[in-house]
Amino acid sequence: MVTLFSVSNTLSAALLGALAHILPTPLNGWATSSGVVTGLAALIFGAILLAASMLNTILLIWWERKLLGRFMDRRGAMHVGYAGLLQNFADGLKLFRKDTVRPGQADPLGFWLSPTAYMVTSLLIFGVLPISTGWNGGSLPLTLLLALVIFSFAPLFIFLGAWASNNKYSLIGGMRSAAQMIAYEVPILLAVVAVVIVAGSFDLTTIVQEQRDYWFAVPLFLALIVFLTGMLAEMERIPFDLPEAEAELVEGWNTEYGGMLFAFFMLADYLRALVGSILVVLLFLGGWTLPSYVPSVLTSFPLAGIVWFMVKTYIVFGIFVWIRASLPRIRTDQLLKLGWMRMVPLALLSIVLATLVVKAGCPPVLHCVPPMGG
Amino acid sequence: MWVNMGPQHPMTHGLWNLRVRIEGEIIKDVEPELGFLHRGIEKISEDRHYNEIITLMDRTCYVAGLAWEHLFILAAEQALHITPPERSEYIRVLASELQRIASHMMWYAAFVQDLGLMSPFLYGMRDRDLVLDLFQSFTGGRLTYEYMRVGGVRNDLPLGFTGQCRRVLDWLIDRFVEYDHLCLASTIFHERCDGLGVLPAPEAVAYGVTGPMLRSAGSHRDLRKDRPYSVYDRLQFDVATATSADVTGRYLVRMEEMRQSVRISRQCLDWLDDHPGPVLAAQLPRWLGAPYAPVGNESYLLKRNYPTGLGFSMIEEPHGEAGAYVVNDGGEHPYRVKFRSPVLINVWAAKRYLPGYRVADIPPIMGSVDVCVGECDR
Amino acid sequence: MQTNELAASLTSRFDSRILGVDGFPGLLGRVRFEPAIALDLFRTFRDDLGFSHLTMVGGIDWVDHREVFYALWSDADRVYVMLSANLPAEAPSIASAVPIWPSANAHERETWDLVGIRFEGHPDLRRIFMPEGYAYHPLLRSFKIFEPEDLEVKVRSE
Amino acid sequence: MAGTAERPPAPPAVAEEKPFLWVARPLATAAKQFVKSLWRPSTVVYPFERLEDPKFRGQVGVASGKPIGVGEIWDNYRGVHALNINTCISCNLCAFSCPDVCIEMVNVPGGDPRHPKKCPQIDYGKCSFCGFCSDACPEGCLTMTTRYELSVHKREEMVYSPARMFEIFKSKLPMNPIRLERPKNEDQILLDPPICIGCNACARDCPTQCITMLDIPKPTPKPGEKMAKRIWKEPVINDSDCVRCGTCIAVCPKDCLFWGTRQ
Repeated sequence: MVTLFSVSNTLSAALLGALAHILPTPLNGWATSSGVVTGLAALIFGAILLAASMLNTILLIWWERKLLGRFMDRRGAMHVGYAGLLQNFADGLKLFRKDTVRPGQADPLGFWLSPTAYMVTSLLIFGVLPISTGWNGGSLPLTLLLALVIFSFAPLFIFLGAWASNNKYSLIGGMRSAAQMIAYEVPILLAVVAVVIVAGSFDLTTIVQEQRDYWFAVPLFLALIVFLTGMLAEMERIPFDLPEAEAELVEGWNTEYGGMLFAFFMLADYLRALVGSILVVLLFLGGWTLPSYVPSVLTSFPLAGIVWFMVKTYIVFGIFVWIRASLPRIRTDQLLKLGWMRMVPLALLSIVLATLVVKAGCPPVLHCVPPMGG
Repeated sequence: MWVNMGPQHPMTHGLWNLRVRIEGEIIKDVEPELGFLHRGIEKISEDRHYNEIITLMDRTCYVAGLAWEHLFILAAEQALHITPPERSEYIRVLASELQRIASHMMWYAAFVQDLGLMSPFLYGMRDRDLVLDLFQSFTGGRLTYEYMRVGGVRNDLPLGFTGQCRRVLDWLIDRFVEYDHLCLASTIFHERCDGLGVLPAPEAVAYGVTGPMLRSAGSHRDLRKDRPYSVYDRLQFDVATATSADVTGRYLVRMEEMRQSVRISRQCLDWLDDHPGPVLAAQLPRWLGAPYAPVGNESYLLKRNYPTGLGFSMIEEPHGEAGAYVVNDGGEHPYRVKFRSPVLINVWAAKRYLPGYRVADIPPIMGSVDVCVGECDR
Repeated sequence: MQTNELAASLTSRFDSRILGVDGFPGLLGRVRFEPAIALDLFRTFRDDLGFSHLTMVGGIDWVDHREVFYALWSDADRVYVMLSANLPAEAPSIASAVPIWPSANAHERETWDLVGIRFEGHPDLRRIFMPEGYAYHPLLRSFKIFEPEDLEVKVRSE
Repeated sequence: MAGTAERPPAPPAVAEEKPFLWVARPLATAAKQFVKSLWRPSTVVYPFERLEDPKFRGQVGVASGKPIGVGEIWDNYRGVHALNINTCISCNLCAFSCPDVCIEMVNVPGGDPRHPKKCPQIDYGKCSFCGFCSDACPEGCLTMTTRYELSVHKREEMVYSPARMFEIFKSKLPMNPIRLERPKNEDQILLDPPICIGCNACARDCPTQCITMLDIPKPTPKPGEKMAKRIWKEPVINDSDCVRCGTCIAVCPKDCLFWGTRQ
């Protein structure tokens, strides 16, 4: 079975083997020793993860631009590359060439640290997200919790950057970001608890495998709604993009950031959007598995799991885009009200449902989405 | 904490500055600062022929150029004692009402953008283009029309215009339903807009607020009904009002006004179909004539005694009640032209209707005022 | 209400300090008054005659004197009336209408800024369009519009 | 105009759309638009397609789904001017009528040395595209075309010389089809005979050559009276050819020509 680690191990061994031909005698034996091979494999593993996640993020931006364009009766990016696929690379190149300006009164440490930390924590989550069978960083018993914990670091760094940039708009945006976290974290965790109760595990791989009989989206529909809404707030997308509400706060907490620093924030935002979509797919939509009644041609080609996983992810993200295209932004106090007075009760209700599902089993009627098997 | 919202700020829709004193997110005090777009239109008008001022009127309010042309023409004709032909009056009313639709669509687009809703922005701009195409078909311009002249309008409507205009109006009526679906049928829209920026009618009158802002407070004041100019007394329409005096009320009033404008436009089109005729008055002072010719030398004016006069006109412009006061001292240029900008007064009342709300409420409230800085600063 | 009725009721109250009530097509009339009675006249118009809305305030520079005019709107009669007073060319000033109509605030600031007429009792009489500290009142006849060439010279010399 | 009638009765209250299932309606509307524009978004991909392209011509948008009413009305656009140098009579009316003073009359080849041919040169940095100049042109040689792309690198390039506008004329762009009916004004150019010295300046500079100098009888001086030094000729203006440009008034050294109505 091809796994991400076996791929990087093979690559590492091949590289070091080629290197051993060139190197003098004492060194070539060392180069092919298993420790070195494993070490390099880990590095390659990280590089592949990094490249894949970045590539996906940029693709996600393109996907959003195209979808949003059609929702708005226009075309979206279309000139650089085929159908504008390379537009975001061009944008990135432009931002890369720009000078990064720090306001004179801004605090240097916080100002530089915040985008870096924001980016790094967002990337970190990919280390624990399983993409397909075998294609994950490591199997920890608590990957779900770990992912969520890293995920919720972000407001901290947002507030740090907002505070450090010494701008009134940034400050208000940062404050809002902190306030917003209180609204959505609790319902998200409660909704996740429902999933965990049904799956019986905090391990994402296990959760996906537990969905072989039915996707959790079917019995835990309420939890899915709560989780989607919470994720929207977590990703700071319209209708919950209060921290950077551009109508009143210019650009919110990243008003003072320009050039590559802004690109960091932007990329990290979309990384988080990607993670959010992936989490929805993993927790509720059966991950990389497909219903068993689809023809096996569709599931038996190499890397089929990854392909279907990505398709699902992009569709889920499309739903986020759809919501962005049709709903206005709400206010902080209304978000808090929504979080505590609507979403928390709904999440609690879904926990009750989850226990019922565990106790009585999912009603056979809802077994409408049988898994692919294997 | 004082926050400058402007002059370069997504909320302002133009060059002006709203200074806001906030405590937490609550607004305590506001202070509008204007003048960033002051071009001295009243001063330039003193050095221009009456017809040449029309080119300035398009730039006074760049989203409602024809309405401002109409305003100035009415005052200038009164000051110069000129009566325009009937057909031109109908064309002017048609143009003003189409302009009202275009202006309100521009407002709609900007307003939903302030709420964070992006696709209706593009829908609004897209559909406004249809109206601009109509304008282009009879004025030749898409934004600066230079269409009306003292004593009539520049040219008659082109062939086939009325049919095309009717088709556009039919299409627009359907779009208004779509707009309502995107806003009024959304719970979030009501959460954002209900009860915001309340300005009850008595205070609105005291602060001089006019137009949709006043009518959203239940007032029935509409100069087209109360003091009909041009041919409005011959057209059937209703005054759109609401009772809530808040942002939602202003939204409702503007949407209904667009529907009423479509109704008025249709009546004008019917009349224009049946009544061909001249569109420019036959008897005009030489320097106002159709072939726009220079005066030659100054002594010419000394040899002719032109009547002096005062002209005062008020019209119901898309943003409110606009006024013009023209002092004609017998020269070829007006001695003094004074414009009343509705937006200036509506914005000034922000001191009354903004405090007490949140920072996040500023864009919807100021968006519902429909600020056009061009006419505000002049 | 007709123009002559207005003239009669005003003259009975203010005698000769009303300098005349002219007819004005489309309006109730044009009332010329002495600036000294401004505040009383405004109050009369708002409270007794029902002119609830101050529509327009502006000034005209007639070189030898200046004129300030007000346009009022009566919601009950649905008619406009115009008030006008002549002020001296040197240091023209008149009582502010802000206590009667709050909407006069912006109008009077604009008139002060552009025509240089001072409104006594205005809460915050600053310039509104021109920058603070600007030396001219642009709508005066003595103020000439710069030719573009002049402006270029000016910019270069700075 | 004072309103005396009773205020109209209150119109029916504005029908308010109620939310249905929180946000279901806006989501559905956006989805509808999405499906519609999947086939063909309303965008005109500007530098590659243009509204004036033949493929959009006659396609009056509403029915075709393109929300643009382009087509035959496009010709009415007021864009860059086209100048037919051959028919220009150097009457100066365009420069006089320009509210922004952006038209300057410059010499072009083709005139005689004493009476050079002048044609308008337009500074598009100042032009407001009001169309007064083409309205004023008596020969219809200065017209506005549908060309609208004006961006240049240097400010000097904004100035369009007559030759450049002649190029635009020769490119046969669609031109503004709505022509003004040009009624003759009742005002004419009149002469104050006692002041005239018969200098021929008006006849020489008249762009339409409608002024002829006719001999007038030389009066016999009374004894003791000094004879006025003058040429005993007087201009006579052929009114049907006159374009009322006022050039004769401007060049008259004695200001003996003026505007007026012949009783």
